[in-house]
Amino acid sequence: MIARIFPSVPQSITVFVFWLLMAEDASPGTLVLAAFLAWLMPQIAARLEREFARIGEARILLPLGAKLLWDVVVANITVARQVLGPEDRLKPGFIWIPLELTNIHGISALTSVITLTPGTLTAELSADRSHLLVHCLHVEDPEQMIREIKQRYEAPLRRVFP
Amino acid sequence: MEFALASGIGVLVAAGVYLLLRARTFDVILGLTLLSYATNLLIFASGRMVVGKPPVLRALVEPVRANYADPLPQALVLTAIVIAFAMTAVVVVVAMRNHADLRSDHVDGREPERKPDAGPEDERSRDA
Amino acid sequence: MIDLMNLVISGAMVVVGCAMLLALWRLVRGPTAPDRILALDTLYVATIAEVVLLGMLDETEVYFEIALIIAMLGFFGTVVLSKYVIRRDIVE
Amino acid sequence: MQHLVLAPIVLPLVTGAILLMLERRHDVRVLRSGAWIGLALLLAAAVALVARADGGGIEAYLLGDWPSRLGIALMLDRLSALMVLTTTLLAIPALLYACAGWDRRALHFHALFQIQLAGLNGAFLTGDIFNLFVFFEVMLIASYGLLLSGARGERIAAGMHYVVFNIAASTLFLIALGLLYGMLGSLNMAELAVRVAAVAPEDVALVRVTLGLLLVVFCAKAALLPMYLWLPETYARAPAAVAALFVIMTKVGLYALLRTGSLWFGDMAGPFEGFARGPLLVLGMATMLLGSLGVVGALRLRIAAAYLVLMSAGTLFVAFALAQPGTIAAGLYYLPQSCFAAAALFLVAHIVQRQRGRAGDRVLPTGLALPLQTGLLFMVTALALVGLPPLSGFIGKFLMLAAVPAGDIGWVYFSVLASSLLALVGLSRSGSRLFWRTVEDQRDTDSVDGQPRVTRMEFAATALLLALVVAMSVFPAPVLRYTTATAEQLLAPADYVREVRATTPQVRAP
Amino acid sequence: MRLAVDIATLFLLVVGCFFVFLGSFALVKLSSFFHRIHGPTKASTLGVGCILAASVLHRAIHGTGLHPRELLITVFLFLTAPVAAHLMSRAALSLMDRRPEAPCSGTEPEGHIRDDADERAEQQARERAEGRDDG
Amino acid sequence: MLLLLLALPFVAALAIAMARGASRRTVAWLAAAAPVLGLGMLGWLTPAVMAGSELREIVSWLPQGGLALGLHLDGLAWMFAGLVLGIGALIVLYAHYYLAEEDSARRFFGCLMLFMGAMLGVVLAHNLLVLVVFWELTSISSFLLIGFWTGRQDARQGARMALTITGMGGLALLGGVLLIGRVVGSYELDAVLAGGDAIRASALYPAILGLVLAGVFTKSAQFPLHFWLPQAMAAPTPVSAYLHSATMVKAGVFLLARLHPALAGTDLFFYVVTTVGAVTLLIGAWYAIFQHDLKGLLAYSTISHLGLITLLFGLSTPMAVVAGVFHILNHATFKASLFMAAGIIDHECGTRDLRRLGNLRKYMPYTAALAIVASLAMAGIPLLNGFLSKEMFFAEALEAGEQSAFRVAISIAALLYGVFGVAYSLRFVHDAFLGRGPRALPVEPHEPPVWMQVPVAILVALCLAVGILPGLVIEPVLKTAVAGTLGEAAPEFSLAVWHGWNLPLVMSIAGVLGGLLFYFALRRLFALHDAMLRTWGRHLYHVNVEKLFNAAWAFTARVAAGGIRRSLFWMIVVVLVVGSAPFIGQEASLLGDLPAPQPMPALGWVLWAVLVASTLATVAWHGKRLTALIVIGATGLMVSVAFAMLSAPDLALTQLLVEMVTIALMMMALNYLPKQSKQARTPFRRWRDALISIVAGVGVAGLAYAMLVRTPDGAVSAEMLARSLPEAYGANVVNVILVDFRGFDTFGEITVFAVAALVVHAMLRFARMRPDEVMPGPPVQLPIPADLTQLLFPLALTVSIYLFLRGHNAPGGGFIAGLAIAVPVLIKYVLQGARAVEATFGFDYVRGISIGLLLAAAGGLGSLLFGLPFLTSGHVDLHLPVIGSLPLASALVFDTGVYVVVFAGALLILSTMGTVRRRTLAAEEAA
Repeated sequence: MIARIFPSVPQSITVFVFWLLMAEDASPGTLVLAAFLAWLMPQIAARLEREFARIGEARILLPLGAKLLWDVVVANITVARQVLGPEDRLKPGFIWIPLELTNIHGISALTSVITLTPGTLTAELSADRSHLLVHCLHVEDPEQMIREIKQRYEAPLRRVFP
Repeated sequence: MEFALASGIGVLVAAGVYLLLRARTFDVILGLTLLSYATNLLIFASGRMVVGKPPVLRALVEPVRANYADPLPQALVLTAIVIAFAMTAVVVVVAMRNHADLRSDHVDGREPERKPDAGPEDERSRDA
Repeated sequence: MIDLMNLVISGAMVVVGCAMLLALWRLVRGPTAPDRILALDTLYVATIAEVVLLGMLDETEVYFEIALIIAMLGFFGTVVLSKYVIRRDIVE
Repeated sequence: MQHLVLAPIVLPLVTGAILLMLERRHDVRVLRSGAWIGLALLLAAAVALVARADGGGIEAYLLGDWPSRLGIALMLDRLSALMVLTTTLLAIPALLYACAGWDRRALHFHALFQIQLAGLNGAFLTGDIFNLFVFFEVMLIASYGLLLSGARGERIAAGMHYVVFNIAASTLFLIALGLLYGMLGSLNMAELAVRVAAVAPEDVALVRVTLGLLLVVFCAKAALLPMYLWLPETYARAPAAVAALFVIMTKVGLYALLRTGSLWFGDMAGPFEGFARGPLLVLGMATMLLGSLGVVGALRLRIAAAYLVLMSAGTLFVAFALAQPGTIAAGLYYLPQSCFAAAALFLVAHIVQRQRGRAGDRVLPTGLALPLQTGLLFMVTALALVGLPPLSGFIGKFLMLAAVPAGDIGWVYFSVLASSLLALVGLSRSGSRLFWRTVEDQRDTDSVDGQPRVTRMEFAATALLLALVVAMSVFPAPVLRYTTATAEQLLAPADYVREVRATTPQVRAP
Repeated sequence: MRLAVDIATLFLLVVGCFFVFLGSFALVKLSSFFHRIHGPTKASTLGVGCILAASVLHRAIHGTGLHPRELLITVFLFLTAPVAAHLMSRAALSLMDRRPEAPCSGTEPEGHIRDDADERAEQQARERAEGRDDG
Repeated sequence: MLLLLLALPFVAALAIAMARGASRRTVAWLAAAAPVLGLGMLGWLTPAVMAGSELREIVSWLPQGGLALGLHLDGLAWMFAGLVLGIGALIVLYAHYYLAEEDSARRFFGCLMLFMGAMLGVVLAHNLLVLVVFWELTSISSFLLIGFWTGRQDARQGARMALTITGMGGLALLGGVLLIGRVVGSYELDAVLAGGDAIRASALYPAILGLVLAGVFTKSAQFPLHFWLPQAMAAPTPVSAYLHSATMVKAGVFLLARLHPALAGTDLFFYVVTTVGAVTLLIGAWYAIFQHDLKGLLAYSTISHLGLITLLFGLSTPMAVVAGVFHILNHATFKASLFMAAGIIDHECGTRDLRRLGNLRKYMPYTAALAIVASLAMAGIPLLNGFLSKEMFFAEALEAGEQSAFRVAISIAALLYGVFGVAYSLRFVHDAFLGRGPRALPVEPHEPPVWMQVPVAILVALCLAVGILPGLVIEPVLKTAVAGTLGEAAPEFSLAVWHGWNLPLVMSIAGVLGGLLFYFALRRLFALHDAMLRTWGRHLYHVNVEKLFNAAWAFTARVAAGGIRRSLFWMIVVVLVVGSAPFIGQEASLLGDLPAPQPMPALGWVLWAVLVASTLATVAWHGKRLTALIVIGATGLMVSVAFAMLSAPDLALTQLLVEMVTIALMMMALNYLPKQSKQARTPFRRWRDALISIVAGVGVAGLAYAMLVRTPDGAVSAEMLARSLPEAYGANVVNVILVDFRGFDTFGEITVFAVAALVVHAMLRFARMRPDEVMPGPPVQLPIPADLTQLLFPLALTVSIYLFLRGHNAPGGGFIAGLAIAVPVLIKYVLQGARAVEATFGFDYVRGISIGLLLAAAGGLGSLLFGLPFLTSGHVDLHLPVIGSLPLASALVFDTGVYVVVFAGALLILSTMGTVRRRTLAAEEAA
């Protein structure tokens, strides 16, 4: 029943918050409208989605986000150095990373995270969704890199998207 | 600033006209697109150039021309943009069909090497 | 302070403008289609920055929607163009 | 009934929208009856409008209850009412003809048809120059639809030409409008008339360019030499019913020319009085001659019909460019009848095309003799178009020639008479080849197998058009009285301006 | 307080511009597509994020109050930028002569990316011409 | 009465046309009824006419234009009407027997009645315009009659030639009549005839004369436009007899007689008409002699006689006019009978070639006798009617003009005419009825049915009666006719066979003798004739007409060739001309006094640079289409940002959205177009185009600059700003303009948008097309971006609703919101595939468009309920318990309509385009 009215609770919450943020107003009218939209939008979306994301351990998200933010800053400094430095010192290359994540939401989250972090960029997901192709701007040791990604990001993500 | 806008419009017009006179449908479409940018800017320019005074009324700012940009040309441009889009959609589809039906993406539906039509001798018998 | 702030904002606009010109250079130079798509994407991002700066300078909020839409469309454009390069048929 | 002015625009639009909805039911009868109800109401409205306009007053209908300088005003005067009625009368046979089968082969036909009518009527009724542009576009885009829906092959190529050319012209229209607003600061045509007259001397040249560009657009839509190249192929390739309706489209450009000319270049226009009349006159005559030459050279009847449209446009250019009360009245008399006759010719051509089978409407000798009724229809049409007596084409041309000012007699007489002669030569040739059995034996080109039969409804549609022509020939006096009054109204733009300015909103502050 | 916020704003602005510029600079400076793409996807995104943050701060002090909705754009950008980069690299991959083979580990050299509009069409034209010769 | 008379033939024509399935006899009776009844009516009116009173009937037609169906019956009209009806009746009788079984009697008699009516109209017309009307009707109906045997090429050609030449004359006549009307101020014959002096004094007189004479000469087959008449002999013989001897060709000289008081009396008239008449007279006669075709001979002799009549009218003395009118009558009688005789010969012998005929008196003695008498009348032998008028002609010729040289020339012409006339009459008589022969006839000649001879006999009897007893038979008629022609200037005269020995009689005798000699010298003269000009008029006509058709075709084809590009080229050229013309001579006014331009912010330069560079790059790369598309995206972006910078946020938003949707659309199209443009190797064209486009660019830039530096004054928008908030309750003035001030524009605009979507749908719904290049493999999966949209899609929808609701007070509004909702849905299409989206989305776009339009219309029409005009906005503040105040403007309904139309339209376009391939594949599988 709840699922019928709110096909995806996270989505409803997102829309609700999103609307309040956009409208910059918390008057009763806005709240009612926001609630209405929070009901309506997932309804529309539900017609187009086969399955909605289910979130496992949501509380991990916060530390993960903080870690990610830091990584992003670091990544940018790294990239700045690499860009400004001489290009021939780089050792670029592609790496296939085997995945343990099976949830597509998790995979996409991982993809984004990899792209946002230093010197790596996901280029392709293999057809069976078991490997990610990652381009690295500078890679000394591929194995090390794979390990680091799996441990640093994939593991927590597997808990979020079981 | 006036010069920049005017010259920008001029460049768009020149490029648009040049592409409009090409023989391929796609080039013509590009030309029309550029021309529509130019016209939009030109109509917009008829309200003169005002930086930083969008015609969205704000409290305490008196609604007179000195405080806001001219809203009317903006409304006209909006209409023009929409109409130009509609026209582009149609012309794009016509170009597709043109190519599909006549196997040529020449604007006239056929390559110019061929004569436009059979000569009058073929069509007319000796009966004057 | 306001003057300094405005000066910095103006300066920032110049810098971001240079970024746009650089992106333009790549856009025109190519050489490959993905390069151009990337350049266009970058141009969009830089434009968002430019618009936001403009909003700061003019102290108005009307540019928010523009920035939002540019962000949305920058992504959309990239999706469509990349899909075209990959498949030719953007809706399959 | 102050809202009556609105009816010719909103009525077909709403009908079109409803028809679009009804398409789901996949029942062509429902669609047709809907279309006919809409058209009947439109006809009633058009007749009522003419009756009202004939009262002599000029009416401004303030949309949104805004004063005309702020909002958009619909204007009802004799000219607009006449044009609306002409459109409606033309639409009836066109729809009748289409209902014989084409409407089932062209997707969205009925909706597009109604919207085309709305666009045409809107262009005739609006008193705002930008709104005129919008309705031009409504009309054009619907015409693209009518031309291209269900189209294949060559028709698409012709459509390409038409579409691209018109988009280019519309672009020019917009450029001119931008400059116009930038220079004069208003969009209301009456308001502009006042402002045009008061242009500062140093701006005159610039405003001349602006208005000149505007006129170029109108001339391009009305197919004035040398911008007529889009017309023959388009009209010759369009589906017959659509081509019949298209005949009014060139007249929209002429209408706009007449309207703006009377308001902006009339006797209150100061530095712009008589602007561009000379070139228009010369080009009009050239168009006329070239059109008639096209009729002579045409290899197909429909091409000939298209060139005849061109020729009548040229005639109207001349009539309007002379700007005498008599010539304008004559032109306005000539306009509807030439529409009806040209439309009839397109329909006849289509009938011929099917009755002659593989030879189509090409002017080839064949071993087929066409039925007498087709021949009669053709003959009456041709007479009306060429301007031979006793039909209305003759009356129109005669009235125009009689009113030509003394200084212009030579060339105008020559061009009108010579073009009529050329058209006569061309049509007599096509007619004798098409309708008479010209070779004794049947050829393989004469097979009529596989051609849809010409139905009674199609004949009726054509006959209806011709009945209109004949009616205009037999009772020209009331029509001419009306058009003469129209011409007088047009030549007194001050009244128009005064009327527009005097109309105040109902509840808002003026 | 105002001063602190202003300084923060200025700092964010400077950093933001720097990164935005850096992203574009990378685009120009680096030699191949897969090198260039690293610049804009990371640096430009962060740069715009900084500028937006600066804008929020600036408004909070000098404008009409706190408008956190501008951060929505940042969020939006951070969500879309990596996916856009992913798509672009896929596009580039699909044009590569020697694509990385099926999943395996280890590095692979980068191949040459064809110019889509140009080379593929030419190649096809060539193929068509040859086909016609055969027929 | 006159109206009834005029209506008779038309009624008959109508009756015949309606009488489907009637027997030939019925049709003939119907056709005969008209002239017979008409003659009866005419007879009834005769006493009045003879008494000199003039009947007149006027039916109002177009009073403002001076066009009234005015009819009158004076002497001249009476005579001609009698001619038309009388001979008409005989012709009907004759034709009934003449027509073959397979000929459609209905068609023939229908056209004949039409012609008869037209001819009656010409003679009865009192209004010159009405005369022109019927004049052209005779041309048209004669076209139908000449071309009666449609299968014969010569018939068709002859018909067309006749129509062309006489139609030309008719148009010229129209011009002339209009000019007369201009001078006199009326088209009524009274006024025109009374205004003769004014006409002759007018500066337009030469033009009037030229135009009217052009009409006269073409109709009456005068040199050099005579050649159509022999060609028209391809008509059935009754037609030739009726039209080309008795009536239609006489219309020309009738008009000459009619307008004689108004036009004649000047040297110009005299010399032109007499010269043309004389030349025609001789040439016609000369050619007549050498014709081998019986009807050809008669045709040329007719030309000659018409020349004679013209000459007589040219001489302009009262007696010459009398002679002219008299000869009209005479010629009609004998020539009609001769034609009918020729028809009988043709009918019974199967040929009309004089070289094969001969000695027919043996086979058809009665016909021979009649024909011989008639031809003697033609030759002007005494005791026959031809003699009388010929005598009169000789007498007038001897006194012609003031200059003796001219008089001598005319007299010699007259004498030669006498000689030639006798010669061709002899040739007719001798070669057909006397001498040896006939040779190689397809059938054995015999007498025709007696009813075919009766008309001939009647006419021949008339010839004799007039010739023997002129005073009794014809004088009253002639006097009446002349009185109608000349009015008070009519001379007193009396007709008699014997005038005593005088010069004309000598000339007659000389003529007869000369003719005999001439005829017997004929064999030698054939060579001379051949050496002379061939029938060059016809030849010239053919060459010219053929040339005209080809030239017209070639010209139009050549002008129209080049298609779109030439169209556009010309338009641009016209624009350049129009744009530059006003500045010629006053270049300074373009810029005027320049105020200082505004300073340029740095951002402006960046935008400018990117805009210009990307535009030029688009041009440079236009051959590589994907590249061009990507690059043009940057141009669009810059235009949007320029809008944003120049205080137009709504524009920036719209431009951006539209830009994006356009690019998507073009990408879809590109899939079905070649990926590269073939570059034509036409450097000239490229340079020319480049030059024009640069001129155009500079021109527009100049105009824009000139406009920008002028300070605006009095724009209406100031008032809009002031009234937007208090009266339209919107802070975003642009949106207020869109939905309120100028809501009607928006109404039109969404209609355009909706129709564009419908057009796309209509064009692609059933189109089968394949892309040039199909990527191998199944549809590609893009799971990661697809997954992202799960998060973004509802947010994007929310953004759209936000933009919509905020529109009235902040940038946004129905249109922008509508596109903003289309974009995320399109992303769904791209990433999940059309099948997935359409299968689940369940939204009929076409119906959506319809609903949207109706909503918008309803929003506008709502105000009508309150008696206010369309689109008048209303505004209420709803106070709800919990929610608080809810401002509702009726413009919101309208804007909702916009929203729905735009959303549905955009998606209809995109989904139709995106799914072409799928539909094609499905259709191919089904097939």
